[in-house]
Amino acid sequence: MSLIDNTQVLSFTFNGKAYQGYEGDTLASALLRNKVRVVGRSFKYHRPRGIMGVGSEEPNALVEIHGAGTCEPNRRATTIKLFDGLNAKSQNHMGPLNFDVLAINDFMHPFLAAGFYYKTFMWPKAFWEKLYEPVIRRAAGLGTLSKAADPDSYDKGFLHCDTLIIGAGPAGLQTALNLGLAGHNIILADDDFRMGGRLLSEDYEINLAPALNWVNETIQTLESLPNVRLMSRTSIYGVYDHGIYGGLETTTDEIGSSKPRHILWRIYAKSSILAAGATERPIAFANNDRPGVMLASAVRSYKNRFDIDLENTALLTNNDDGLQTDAAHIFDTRNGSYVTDVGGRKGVRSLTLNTGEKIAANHLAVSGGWNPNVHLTCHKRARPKWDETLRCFVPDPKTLPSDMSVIGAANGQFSTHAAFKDANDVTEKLGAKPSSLPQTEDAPINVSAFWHVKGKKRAWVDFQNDVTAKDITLAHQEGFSSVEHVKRYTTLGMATDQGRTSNVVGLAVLADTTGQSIPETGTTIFRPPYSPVPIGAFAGTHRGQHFKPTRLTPSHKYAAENGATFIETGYWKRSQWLARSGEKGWRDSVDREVLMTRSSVGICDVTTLGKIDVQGRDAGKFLNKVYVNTFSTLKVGKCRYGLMLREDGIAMDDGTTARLSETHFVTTTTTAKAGPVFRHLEFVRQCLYPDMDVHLISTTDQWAQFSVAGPNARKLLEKIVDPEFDISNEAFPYMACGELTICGGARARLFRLSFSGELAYEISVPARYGDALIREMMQKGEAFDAVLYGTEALGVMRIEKGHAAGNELNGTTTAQALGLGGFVSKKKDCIGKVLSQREGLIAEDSLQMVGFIPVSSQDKLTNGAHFIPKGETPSPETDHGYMSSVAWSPMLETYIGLGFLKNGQNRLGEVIQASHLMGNSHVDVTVVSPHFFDPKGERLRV
Amino acid sequence: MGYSAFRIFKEAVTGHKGWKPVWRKAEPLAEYDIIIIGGGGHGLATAHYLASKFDQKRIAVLEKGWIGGGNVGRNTTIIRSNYMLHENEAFYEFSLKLWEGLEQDVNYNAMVSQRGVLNLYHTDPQRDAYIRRGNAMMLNGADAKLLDAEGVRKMYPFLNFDDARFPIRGGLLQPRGGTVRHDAVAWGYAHAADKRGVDIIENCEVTAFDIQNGKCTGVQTTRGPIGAKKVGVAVAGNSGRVMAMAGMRLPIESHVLQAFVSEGLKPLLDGVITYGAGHFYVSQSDKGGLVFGGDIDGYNSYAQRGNLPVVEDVCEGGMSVMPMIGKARMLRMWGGIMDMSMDGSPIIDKTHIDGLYFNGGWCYGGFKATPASGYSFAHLLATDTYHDTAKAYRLDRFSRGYMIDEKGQGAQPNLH
Amino acid sequence: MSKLSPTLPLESFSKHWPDLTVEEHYTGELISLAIARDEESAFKPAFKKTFGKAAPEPSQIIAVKGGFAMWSSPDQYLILLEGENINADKDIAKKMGACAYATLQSDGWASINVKSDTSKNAALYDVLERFIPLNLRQAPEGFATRTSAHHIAVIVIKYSETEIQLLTPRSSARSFLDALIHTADNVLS
Amino acid sequence: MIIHHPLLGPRDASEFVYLGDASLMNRPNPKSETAAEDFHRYQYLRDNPVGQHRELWYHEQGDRSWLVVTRNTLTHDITKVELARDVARSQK
Repeated sequence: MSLIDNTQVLSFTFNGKAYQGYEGDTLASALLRNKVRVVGRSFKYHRPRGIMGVGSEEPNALVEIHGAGTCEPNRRATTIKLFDGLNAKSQNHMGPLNFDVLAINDFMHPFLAAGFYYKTFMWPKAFWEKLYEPVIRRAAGLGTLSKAADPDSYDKGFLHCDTLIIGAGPAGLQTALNLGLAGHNIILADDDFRMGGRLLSEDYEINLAPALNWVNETIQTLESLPNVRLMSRTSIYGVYDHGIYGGLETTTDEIGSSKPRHILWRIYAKSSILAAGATERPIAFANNDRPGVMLASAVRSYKNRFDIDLENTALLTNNDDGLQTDAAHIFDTRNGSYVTDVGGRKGVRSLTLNTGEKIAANHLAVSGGWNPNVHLTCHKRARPKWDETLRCFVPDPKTLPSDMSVIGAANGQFSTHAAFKDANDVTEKLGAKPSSLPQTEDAPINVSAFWHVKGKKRAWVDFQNDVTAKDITLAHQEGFSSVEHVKRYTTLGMATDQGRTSNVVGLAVLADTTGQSIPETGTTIFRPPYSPVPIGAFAGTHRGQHFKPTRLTPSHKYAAENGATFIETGYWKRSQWLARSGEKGWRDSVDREVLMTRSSVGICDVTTLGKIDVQGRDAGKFLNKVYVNTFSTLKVGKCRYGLMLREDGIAMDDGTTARLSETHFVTTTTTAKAGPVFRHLEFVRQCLYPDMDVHLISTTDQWAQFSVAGPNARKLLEKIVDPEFDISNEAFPYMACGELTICGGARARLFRLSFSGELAYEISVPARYGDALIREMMQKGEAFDAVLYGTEALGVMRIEKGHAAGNELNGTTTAQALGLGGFVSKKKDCIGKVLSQREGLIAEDSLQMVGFIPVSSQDKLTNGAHFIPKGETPSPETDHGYMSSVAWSPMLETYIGLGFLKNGQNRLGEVIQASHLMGNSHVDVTVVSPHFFDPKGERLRV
Repeated sequence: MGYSAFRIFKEAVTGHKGWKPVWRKAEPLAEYDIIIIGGGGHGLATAHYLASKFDQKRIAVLEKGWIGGGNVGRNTTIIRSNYMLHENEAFYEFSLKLWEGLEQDVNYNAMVSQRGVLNLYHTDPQRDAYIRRGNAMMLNGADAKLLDAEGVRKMYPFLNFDDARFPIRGGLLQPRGGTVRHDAVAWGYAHAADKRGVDIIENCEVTAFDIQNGKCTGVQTTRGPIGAKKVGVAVAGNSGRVMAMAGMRLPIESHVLQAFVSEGLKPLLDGVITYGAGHFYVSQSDKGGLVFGGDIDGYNSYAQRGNLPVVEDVCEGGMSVMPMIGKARMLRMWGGIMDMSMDGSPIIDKTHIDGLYFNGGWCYGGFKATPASGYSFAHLLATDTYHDTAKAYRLDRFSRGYMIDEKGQGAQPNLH
Repeated sequence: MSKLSPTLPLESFSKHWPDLTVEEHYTGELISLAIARDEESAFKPAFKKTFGKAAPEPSQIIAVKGGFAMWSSPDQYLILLEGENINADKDIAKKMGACAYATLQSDGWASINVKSDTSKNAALYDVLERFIPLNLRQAPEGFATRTSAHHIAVIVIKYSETEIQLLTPRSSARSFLDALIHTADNVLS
Repeated sequence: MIIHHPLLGPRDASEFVYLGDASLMNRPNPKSETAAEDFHRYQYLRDNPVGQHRELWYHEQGDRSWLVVTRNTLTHDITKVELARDVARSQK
């Protein structure tokens, strides 16, 4: 009945040695086929370890897959589907696998008992970090993660279904058949690359024929149904709120293939059926971790599914299920016969029995009973309950998520007949008609409570983390009696297998020690993921340049053609400066852009500012609520600066608002706050003032907007704006706005606004014309030596003018601190007004924005320096504030800065020290008005 | 008998028969001088310092489950004092100093490991904010270094410098920052407090406060009434629920923060790295697991579990800054309840009820605060005055307008 | 006629696979139309008169006079008009009168059509299920809604079983398209 | 999580932005004599219940509705979703 295709030979290497396996093999089965016994080393004692299981429960056989210049560590050999060219290596050893230097730890074990490190390494004080810890760290860990970037790609996807069936064993397949034929939309997922579950590994019959026939027929039927999606090699790793399931599909184990290696599915299911089967558990006895000691079910899988005969096998079982295993010797604990010790370091050679007799054997199949795979029932904090007859935890219907059913072995229904019956029952529960019950075996397990052979030697409970029964006893002796404490103190169940084979045995040993029953002792919480998930799969394509979206401005292409260096502003890329040939550094470019703008005309793309269309009869009233100043009185055709507070009285954002008609305002936000401000405005509109007639539409991407600034700004625009529109100073004064046409009829809006302090306008056109307009303006501007300037020059000019920007609107500053207290209307309420009056926000010594100029013109200012009064030692008590913006002013030929100083507006003229302690720089600065350049604002009104 | 290398040797050769419980399983008495509600890191530290530094007697710690089962048992183990505002920086620096002597103080190896905390920056404004912050750290006697991109590359050459959406431009490094074996902090404080006679009472849930005429005289518990002269509450994520029993509403919301650990890996990452362009921070434990986290899920929750969008967000950040971690597998994800305050900073204060004291609002920064929180709370409980480094953590700061808002996000806990 | 020539956000991109085409599609003009408060009774007949039909229901797009109309948010619709008319918002506002407010949106969005070239639509949904978080396979024809994909906003319109239109903000349209093409390549090639 | 939008049906919570307790809709009267204390309570103090919680979510990647969602903070079960605008109007 084997599922091996021995006509298809697959070559692979393990630790550099070449082997052959067959299509249908896992790496584990191929290694066993080649009689490789030692495949890894344990975590702490570095004991030689072989293959113990057959699936994701495997605690020992962890290997690295190598390829494409990198490697994937910690892969269970049992879940790697063999492929031609697989290059696998063992891990966690110093020197060759068979001669691991760190195996010394095994001989040192009396000194390395649970928690030993908490009790020592404390003296001398410095030695922990300098000596002890580095040694421990070097030895720690399992596989090696390459430092090379992961070459593989990962996709994500979204699936929707009526019912997700988890596990394609007899219960899952039968349910899928039932629901599929009834027309339900279903997904059947299984982490194996073959569907069928235990039916692939046992020699059962269904309807008097080999079970495999039924499996194949069922899968064929399911494949023919359009409403059924079969997903093999898909691990359902987590259960989340409201019917969301995480699934990890593996497409290949090969590294560096061109297709995504995994697809991370987010599955939305109206209901789910857990048919995840059960996992066999070992029994703890001396040296039970030796290579060749295996789970009995795994021994049967390797024989039946993979066609491997493990020579000279003995069986230790405490239940009937184990008795299905072919064995030369059978030790049934229920008959008082069991194994007490294992001989052979790198592979079983002999077994010592409780009678004292010693027999020769090469393999020992162990069955300590079965644990239903209830993990996924617990991800939403349900707790399973102990079943005293089955001696395992089963799902507790009382705490189970209401949209989840559990069937088959996962539900403690271990026989194939019981699985089918569960499947048909759940089908009826979901309102569909079940098909007839297939005839098959219905044998009870008859498990006995035999967990642990007591003795002086170490008996392993958690194989991977090297937790022995004695460690658990010691933990209890030291007061760690809560199961959570035991887990944390001994690391039981915290290895990569998450205690799949060890949790219940560990609990049983603890229960034995405390004299409590297992249910009184408790169970630890199962948390996602059910099986480990590559971090790369969770990230998907969002890495490197694609980590976050990129937003481009309408002038991006033109700027790129003209030497722009771009800077990240949120998701936007903006021109930072545009270098011309001969310029030695960025400062040259920025200084030139400022000087050219201030002397003639400069153009800057300001599309990134948030733009919001505010329309409605109550639009003005609405804006009165959200801004500290009044907008209802703004005349049509005019703009006004506005400051917005949060309800806690702190400045949130600022911008200008233009009134295009009685019912139509256009308001702008800062680039950074466009999203949050829109959300806030919608909150005010929908939640606070739902009866106002006002509508909000974001139009940030709709309009390409350019600032045109400098003494020749109007002259340039006169060449752009169609002649029927008068934009003279008289007809279109400072703070005017209007709709007009440009370049022979193109629709545009013009706002006479200035951030630079120059005669300036902002012109906006539908974004389709953005690229054409910047080219047209730059061409027309040649007559004036017009310059395209970037965010640096923009920043210099706004600092020269003392305008607050993002650095000042940092979420902790009030209108008063920003020097904008005068804007706050006394006549009306607005968001934030009441709380802005709290004593801490209006105290005399609170921080206020002022300007700073170095006393010595050679001195450079540092943004982030703190202000310390002259002659004082820098300390928290002498800290009087901080610098928030600095720039070299090419106009004033000095560094200038904006910053916040305690009671700053009353300290103009004072010399204070700006201390950048990390840079060991302390610069004397004079406190000045923040309006460095053209303080009376004469240039912008001409 | 204390813990030492000699003791381990002796026990090893005699079969480990002499080890005694790390702390006694105490039975509650009818009355104590001081009761601490909450057997987490902060509560146990408070008890330890009350007994060892403030000479207090008759102290009990009441824990509804098992000690160290809250946030001290589920965090990303980072310690640091890299804050911008003096009200915080002074306190966290005090805490870091206490960490530096912790093991000798409590005779328990919590593996305080100062391998450096590096916050990456990616833009000029971020750099400027870090300069302001680093300077504030130094004003408070802490250590801070500003690195440029080359400086970062020297420390961690495997970070993504060349193909990044937000290129690394440098970082703010605190060499004294690092990690601590988190569970051992609870056990170490319990061990030390127990030795000084503090009763640590597990499985003892407080069900009500006894409040008469504006004075708190004790508590009702699942193990009977217990009287007390003073009651201190240090229950982190459960602050709202517990203080509601005293009729108080707090400037706190409880949120879920997820954390993650990978399978064990050979040493890869020495210190702690925080990504500045996404929500991701990471360190590697002594066992080899990458311990990492990101942002809170963002909604009120007591469920101790989170959802997928944040998991993906964190891993996207991780892959962007450390593109090799794609092949590391996430082993376990879990969620803790964060007591998110309205300005992102904690509260250690008396309440309007005489004899009732409150410690909470730790947001996701409670672990590194454990020693200073315990010390300051002990100071307040013992002397009724504020410890110097915690005097700003007052309940009335919101009504008076003295918020301590590091991020400038205002009264919205999920943004802090 | 203005001498400014318009540019499409994605420069008329198109790419073909066997049985799937992804291409930038010129949509004409997009107009947001909002109902003035307490003006529903005037809005309904005005809408009917202007567009020939009653306004669509949530999650719905319908063919109307001159193009399509979809529900976009409470009391708000998005009108997709065929042909270029830069003043379409003003024209509609005039027709609708005081009961509605119109805003020009055409330039804010890039439009991408994803369609099967034959009636076989397997490739279409195999790609989109790795891209759009909604259940498009089972959505009815005329389904339209706004969501996000790859961290970018998108309006999804299912015109028919074989044709889906994606509208995404202009500034990030290139990132959006890159992600879509990457996904399609992963699935189809 | 999935939020059943009253107009659009089930939508992934990642399309939404969370604000907090629905009491934020009840902005106090700024003209009241107790306005300072009223606003302090409104802005800063929370019930923060274990169990049923009425809270505000904004459908940012959707129709931009603010919703009042009644959700259990211990189990995350959602029992009611309303348009905040309708709730606000009915409270007036």
